Amino acid sequence: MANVIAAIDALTEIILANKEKLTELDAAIGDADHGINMARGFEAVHAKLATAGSDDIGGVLKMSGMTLISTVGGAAGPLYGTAFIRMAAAAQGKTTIDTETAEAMFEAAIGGIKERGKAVRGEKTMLDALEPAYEAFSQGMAEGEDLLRCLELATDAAGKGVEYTKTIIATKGRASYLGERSLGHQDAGATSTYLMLAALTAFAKKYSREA
Amino acid sequence: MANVIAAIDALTEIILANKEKLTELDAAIGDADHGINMARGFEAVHAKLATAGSDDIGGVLKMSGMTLISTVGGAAGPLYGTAFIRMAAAAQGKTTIDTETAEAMFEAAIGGIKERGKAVRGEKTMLDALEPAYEAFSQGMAEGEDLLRCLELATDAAGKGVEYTKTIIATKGRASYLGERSLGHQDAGATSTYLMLAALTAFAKKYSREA
Amino acid sequence: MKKLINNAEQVVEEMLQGAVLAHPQYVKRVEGFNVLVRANSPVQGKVALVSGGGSGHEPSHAGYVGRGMLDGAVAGAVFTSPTPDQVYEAVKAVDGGKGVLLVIKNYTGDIMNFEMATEMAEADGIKVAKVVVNDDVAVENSTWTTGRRGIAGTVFVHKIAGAKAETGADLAEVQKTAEKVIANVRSMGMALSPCIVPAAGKPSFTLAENEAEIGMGIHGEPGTHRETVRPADETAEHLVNKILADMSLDAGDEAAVMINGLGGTPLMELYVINRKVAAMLAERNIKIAKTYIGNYMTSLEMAGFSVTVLKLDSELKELLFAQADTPALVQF
Amino acid sequence: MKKLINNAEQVVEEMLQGAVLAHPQYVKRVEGFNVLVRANSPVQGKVALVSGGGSGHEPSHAGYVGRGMLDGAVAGAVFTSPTPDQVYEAVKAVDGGKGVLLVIKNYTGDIMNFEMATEMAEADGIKVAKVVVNDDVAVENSTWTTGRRGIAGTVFVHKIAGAKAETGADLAEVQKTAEKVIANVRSMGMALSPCIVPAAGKPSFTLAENEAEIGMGIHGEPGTHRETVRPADETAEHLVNKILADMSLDAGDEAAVMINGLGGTPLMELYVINRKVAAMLAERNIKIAKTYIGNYMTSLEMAGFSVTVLKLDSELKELLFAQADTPALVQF
Ligand SMILES: Nc1ncnc2c1ncn2[C@@H]1O[C@H](COP(=O)(O)OP(=O)(O)O)[C@@H](O)[C@H]1O
Ligand SMILES: Nc1ncnc2c1ncn2[C@@H]1O[C@H](COP(=O)(O)OP(=O)(O)O)[C@@H](O)[C@H]1O
Ligand SMILES: [Mg+2]
Ligand SMILES: [Mg+2]
Ligand SMILES: [Mg+2]
Ligand SMILES: [Mg+2]
Repeated sequence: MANVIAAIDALTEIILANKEKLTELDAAIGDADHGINMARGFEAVHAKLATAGSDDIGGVLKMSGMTLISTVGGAAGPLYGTAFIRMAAAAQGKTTIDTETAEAMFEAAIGGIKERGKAVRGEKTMLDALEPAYEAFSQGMAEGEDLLRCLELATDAAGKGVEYTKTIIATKGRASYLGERSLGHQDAGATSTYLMLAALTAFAKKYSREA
Repeated sequence: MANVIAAIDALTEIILANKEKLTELDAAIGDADHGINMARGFEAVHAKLATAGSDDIGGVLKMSGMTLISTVGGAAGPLYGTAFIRMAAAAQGKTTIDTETAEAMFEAAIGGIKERGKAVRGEKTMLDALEPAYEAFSQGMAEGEDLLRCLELATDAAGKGVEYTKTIIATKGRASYLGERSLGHQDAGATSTYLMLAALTAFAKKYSREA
Repeated sequence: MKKLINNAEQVVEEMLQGAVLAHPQYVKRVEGFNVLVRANSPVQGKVALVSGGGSGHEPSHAGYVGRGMLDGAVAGAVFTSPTPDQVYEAVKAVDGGKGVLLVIKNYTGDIMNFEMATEMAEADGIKVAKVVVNDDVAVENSTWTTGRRGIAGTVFVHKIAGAKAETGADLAEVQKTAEKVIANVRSMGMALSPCIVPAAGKPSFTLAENEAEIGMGIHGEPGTHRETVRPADETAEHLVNKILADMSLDAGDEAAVMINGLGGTPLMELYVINRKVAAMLAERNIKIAKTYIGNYMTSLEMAGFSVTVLKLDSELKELLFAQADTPALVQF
Repeated sequence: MKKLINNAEQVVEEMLQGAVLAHPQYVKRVEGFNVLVRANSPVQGKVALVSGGGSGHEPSHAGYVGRGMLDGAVAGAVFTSPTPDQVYEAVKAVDGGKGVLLVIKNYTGDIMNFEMATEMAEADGIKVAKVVVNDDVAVENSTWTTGRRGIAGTVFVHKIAGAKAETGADLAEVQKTAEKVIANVRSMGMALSPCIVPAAGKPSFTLAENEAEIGMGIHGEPGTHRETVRPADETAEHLVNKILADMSLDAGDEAAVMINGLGGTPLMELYVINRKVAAMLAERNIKIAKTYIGNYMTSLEMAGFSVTVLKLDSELKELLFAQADTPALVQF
């Protein structure tokens, strides 16, 4: 359990470290709050988990999701919050996360985000990082890679997805109002997704070394 | 008659040429409108005299004063307007202005300004240019100087008065709210008074050469 | 960043405290939440209206809480949609048994958060309906975007649907009236200067000394294009033409107009703009039944304005002219 | 200079046209003059109130023309006292036979121009009385100045003397009430940024990125001193302390408060300021009967605010709470 909490703390850390960067990305084609919102949310999650730890992975994820929903606001709050709650459901009753569980959680998260946000890949949103990441993860699994390697593949794919968002016009979220003017800019939400995957991968690497 | 109108046009010219400078002086310790106000007023006077010339010096001056009162606004409008109207009374019925008439006009103008503005010399106002100018004019007269020379003396004295305003604290007008902070700054109204005297002197000089 | 604040993190909290202290006759706080509701909430026997959104648009939305307009307003972080739990608290606090209409501006975040709140309230058995305001014609209507943004036209929705609710109409009727306003209201804005989100500490964009951003939203997000600042009349003309091109307002029709300041623009300039807007409508023989001019839906300290035109029929006109008594809009 | 205007020379004229177009139910123009009077002027059987001053303080003063407040407002050039002939026209247009009270802010220019107008009107047999508002405590009261400036407290004079006039009181009584307001009202302001007189085209002073000007007037004229921008609470504290030191407001007394924006400051920040102001009065056990918060007496696009405190007795309170129906202040 401590590990899930530590993993989420790793997310908090990377979000706080990139608060300004995410806000700047959002300023260019949005409303300059993505980093601020995410930081507020993860600080709240961190505080919550510090005082009221839950007894299973599902519980921790659900509590985190609920906290994100009630503290982040904007578009990212419901989307990431829903993702966490869906991941909680997928991890229900688990005490460790194996590759299969991770894949199921990944899939659940994407499903939640798509349902809430009514977006598909290619609209310059977090999905442009998350979906390729998921696909790379699945393919890695199919090729028999371990969880850490699958996560590395996912993170790489998310990073490419972030780059890809620069090349497309936004058709969902606030940047969509800009039309052509959104070209050349990197999506803030895709970036935060990438950063969290990277942090998770780094955490898994460190953890697997320690274990 | 044409000469009085031409003289007033000379005032208009110098005010318009110094519109920005007077406004800047007023910006430092006032409200940044003296040049704008005076320019608006003298443009109106010019237009008025161009269409409705009067038949004596008094009439021209009175019309000018009334126009200044109804177009300048602020502190300078009533003060200069009153000065012109008082000068009109002093020049009533005259067709040329000799030194005695000029002195009477000068005195009347100062009386009007003091009555309206309830200020005395030394309060960092137009009076700090006008009163020394009047005294120099009178002294020149007492010493037997001609009108042009008296005007030259008056203008010199007004110039010194302008310099003097830099050394004193304002106790009347908008600059008085600044207290000590008004020190070192030159009074806008004293400056416009000096400029008009200078223009009048230049006009008299040109006129006396032409005559 | 020069602001009259104490702390960027606390600015919404302190603003809400200051608002309750300023307007105790109108509003009270829902303890523990960033929600202001009418001092006498819940009002029984009347559909309640709840609106909200990110902060920074003051007096929107708490300024419109009072008789004849809203029952509750939810304040998110600056320019950030409020969270579902906050909206849910507002709904619970104002429901007088006839249900609650949510007035939402068309932003992804607002819609998702208000929808989640709706799910929560409905689970409690509260009747909830919603309308989505999308009056901004700056953004071309196309299948490529999430639709148009909601901006100052929202205030007309508050006013008219609020008046309808006071008549005792039921939830479906109030919703229908709100939708009629939305169908008939169009806006467009522009900015001369950006604004600074307190927590960000710097402007979200910069404009050169002679540049204007046309088609601005109200969150400091960029507009449709930039241009050299033009005379007020030309600017007004551009906006009004875009607005009129998008609505069927014919000679003889009646309209309400709002000249909305974005926060940093003096009323003097709004009057200069109104002169041209009124002239353009008069030319087209469109009667202006009522003009609202001032800061209604702002964007912090941004200099700029928006124009809103609402086409009136007899129902909308009567409700627009109905009494209102709120901190920011009082009408006999 | 970035402004929504067409032409610096025409800005007052165009503003007045825009105002009449926006508020035909409230005001009409005295043809050929920069004077707006009530749409139903002259109102018979009632003392009339006329105020005015330089333009650039909108909604002052034309925004307060209407039932319960002013009868006429005279607009000078930007920040420049109006000329006597303009004031005279206003007086003639509003006199309903019971005389006219002139509400003048304490500036040399205003006083001289209004006095000359008084002489003109009296020559016509119109009864004219005047009061001079001097609420700004920033400028130390001393024999060395022309006295204190009149700033936002003027709006309380309009409101209360206007309400008194509606009761049918005679000219001397209305004047006496106005003087009571003046005796009991104190204000002080500060600015975060300067403003630009359109015809001047550049700011009348400049402030560094971290500087504030304390004790600002409302004409872009410098204040009493400069300092590094402080947190809102400290700034509010400084102003309120100066105000309270100058009035005898004791525990148990009642007061009205105005948190006035200078034109470029968002309402959000005014609420943050109000939070502190209200707390300071509460600490001293002074009851706030009513708070006005918003842009009442502005200085073009200047960022900053002023605080006004008015000590109430039962007469002033009743008149403050009386109805008003004007473009900028409506009160049930
Ligand atoms: N409909 C959507 N589906 C998925 N992701 C979205 C959607 N709309 C916006 N996003 C993501 O949310 C990010 C913006 O988040 P944030 O700035 O916190 O919210 P807001 O846009 O409300 O200010 C975008 O960069 C984008 O990645
Ligand atoms: N009481 C007074 N008596 C004489 N001159 C005065 C008085 N008050 C102000 N002035 C003069 O008027 C000038 C300011 O004029 P102006 O800027 O046009 O008016 P305002 O101060 O109303 O903006 C000052 O520089 C000063 O010379
Ligand atoms: Mg954002
Ligand atoms: Mg001046
Ligand atoms: Mg946002
Ligand atoms: Mg002036």
